[in-house]
Amino acid sequence: MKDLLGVIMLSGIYGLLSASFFVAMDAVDVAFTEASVGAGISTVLMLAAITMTGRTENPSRHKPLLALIVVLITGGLLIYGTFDMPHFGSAAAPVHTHVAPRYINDSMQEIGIPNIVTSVLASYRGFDTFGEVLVIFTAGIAVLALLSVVRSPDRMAKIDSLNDSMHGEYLILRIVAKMLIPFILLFALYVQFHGDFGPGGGFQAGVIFASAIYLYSMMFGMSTARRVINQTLVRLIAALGVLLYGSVGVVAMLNGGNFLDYSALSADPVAGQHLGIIVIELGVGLTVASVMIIIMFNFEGRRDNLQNKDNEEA
Amino acid sequence: MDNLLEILSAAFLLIGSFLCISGGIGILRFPDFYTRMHAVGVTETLATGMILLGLMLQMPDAMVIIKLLFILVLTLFISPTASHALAKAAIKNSLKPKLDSEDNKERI
Amino acid sequence: MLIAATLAIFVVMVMAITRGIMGPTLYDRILAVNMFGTKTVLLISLLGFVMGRPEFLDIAIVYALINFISVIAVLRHSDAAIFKNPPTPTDEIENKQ
Amino acid sequence: MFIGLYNYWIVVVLMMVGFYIVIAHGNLIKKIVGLSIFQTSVFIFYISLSKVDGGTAPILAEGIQQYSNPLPHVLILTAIVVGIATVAVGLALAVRIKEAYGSIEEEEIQKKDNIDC
Repeated sequence: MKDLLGVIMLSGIYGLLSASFFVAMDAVDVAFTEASVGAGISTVLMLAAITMTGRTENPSRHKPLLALIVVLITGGLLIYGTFDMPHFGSAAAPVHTHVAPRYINDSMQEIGIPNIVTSVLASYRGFDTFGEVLVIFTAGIAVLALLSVVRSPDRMAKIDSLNDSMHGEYLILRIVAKMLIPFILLFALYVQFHGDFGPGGGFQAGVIFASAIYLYSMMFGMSTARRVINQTLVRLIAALGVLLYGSVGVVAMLNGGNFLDYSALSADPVAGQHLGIIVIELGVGLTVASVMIIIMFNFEGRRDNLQNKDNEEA
Repeated sequence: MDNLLEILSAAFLLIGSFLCISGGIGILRFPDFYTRMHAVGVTETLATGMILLGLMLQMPDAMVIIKLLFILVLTLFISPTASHALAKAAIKNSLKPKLDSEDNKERI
Repeated sequence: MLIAATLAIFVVMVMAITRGIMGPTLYDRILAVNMFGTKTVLLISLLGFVMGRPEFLDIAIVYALINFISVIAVLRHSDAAIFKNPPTPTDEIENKQ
Repeated sequence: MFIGLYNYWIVVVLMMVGFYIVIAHGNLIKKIVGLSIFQTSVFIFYISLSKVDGGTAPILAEGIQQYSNPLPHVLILTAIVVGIATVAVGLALAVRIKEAYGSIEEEEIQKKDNIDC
C-alpha cells in the first residue's frame, strides 16, 4: 500500500485488535495501556508526522526477494526454537514457578492492595519502573531538542476574536468536545487513583489526560491551547514527576530503609506501602502526561511553523 | 422474576447481535461511502444500546450497571458526532454520493 | 447467549477489517476504524461478562473516549477542508490584507 | 503434539512481517510502522506466556483460586509507554530528516549524502 494514511489507519485497527487480544489473555492493565496508547496517541503522532513528511511512498527499488529470504530463514529458525517451549497455558511453565507465586500469594499481606500488577509495578519492581519513567522523560527531552521552535509571543493577542468568528464552522463537534473534555479529565483522575483496586495507574492515566488536552487543542486551535497550557510549566511538571518518584526513595532511605522501600515510610509497613504507591503513581502520572503533552505540542508547533513558512514563501 | 429478566436480556442481546451483523453486511455490500455510513451509523447506536441493555439486565450489581450506563451515554454522544464529522469532511472534500443515474444503474 | 453475541461481534469486526483493507477511499477506512472501535467497546464489555469479571468495563470506557479522539484527529489531519487550516492568528491577518 | 505451541507461531509470523517491512521498505515512516508491529509481537509473546489455563486477571477477589502471572503484565505495561515515547523520538528524527534532505526515502537520502562527499 503506497498511501501512508491508509497504512496508519490499518495500524490503528491493529492496535485496537491487539488490545482486545490482551483482554482475552487476562492482561487487563496491559489492555488498558494499549487502548490508550496504541489506538490513540500513536495514530495521532504518526498522522502529525506524515503531514510534515508527505503522504506517499516511492515505489520500492530494493530487492524484496533478498529481504524475503532473510525473513523466511529467521522465521524458520525462530519456529524451530519454539519446539522446546512450554505449551500455551500450561501452569507448570518456568515463568510461573519463579517469583510469580510469591507475588500472587503474599502481596495481599505485604502490600495490602488487590491489584497485583500495581503492587509489583510500584513496589516489588519499583526501581525498574523508576528507570522506565526516566526513559520516558529522556524521550520527551529528545523530542524537545529535535522539534522545538522559537515562537514570537505577539501573535497570541488576536486569538479571542478569531475563536468567536469560527464558532459556526464546526459547532457540533465543539459542543460535544466541550462536554467530553471535563469527563475525560475526571476519568483520568479516577484511573490514576483507582489503580490500586482495578485496572489502571499512573501510566494509563497520564496518557488519557494527555489525550484530553490534545482533543482540546484540536478543537480550539493550537494557539489557544498554547495560551491555556503554559509550556514552561508542563516541562517543569515533567521534571517534578521524576523528582517526586526519586525523592520517595530518598525519604525511605532517610527513614532507615532501602531505596524505594516504602515500608519505612510509616510506622505500619502496609500503610507505608499504600502511601508510597500513591505518591509514586502520582509521579509517574505527572511525568507521562506532561511528556506526552510536550511531544504532541512540539509536533504540532513544528507543523504550524512549516505552514507559516510556506505561506510566507508563497 | 429472574426468569423474565433472563429472557429479556437474551432477547436484547439477540436483537443487538442481529443488528450488528446487518451493519457488518451493510459496510461490506453497500455501493458507496454514504450508504455504508448509513448502515454503520444506524447499527452503531441501536445495536450498542441493545447489547448494553441486555448486559445491564444480567447483572444486579449497581456499580456495573452505572458503568454500562456511562458507556451507553458516551456512545450515544460520540457515534453520531463522529459520523457527522466524517460525513461533513467527506462532502467538503468533494466526495460525491453515487446517484441513481443512467450509467450506474446496472451496477447497483 | 453471551457467547453468541460475542461471536456475532467478532464476525462484524472481520467485516470491518475487510472494508478497511479494501477501502477504496480514505473515508471508507476511517469509517471502518470507527466501526471497529465501537465494536471493540462492545466486545470488551461482553468478554468481561463471559469471563465473569465485569469490573473491567473501565477499559471499554477508555476505548469509547479514545476512539472519538482518534477519529477527530484523523479528520483533522486528512485533507478535509473544514479542518485544513488550523486557526492561527496569522491566517486572520492575511485575510484582512 | 505441536498444537499447543500455536501462540509462538503467531508471534513469529507477526514479528517477521514487521521485520520484512523494516528491511524491505525505504520509507522511514513505514519503517517505524514496521518497528511498532515488531514491538507489538514481542508484547503478545510476553502476554501469551503469562496466561494460565483456567486463570483469571491478576486482581485479587473473593473465591478465585487461579490467577494469571502478573509479572509479564508489569514488564509490558511499562514497555508500551516507553515504546510510544521512542516511536515519538523516531518520528521526530524523520521530520528533521525531511527538513534537512527534502525526502524520507532511504535511497534519495543516501544519494544526496554521496553527492555532498
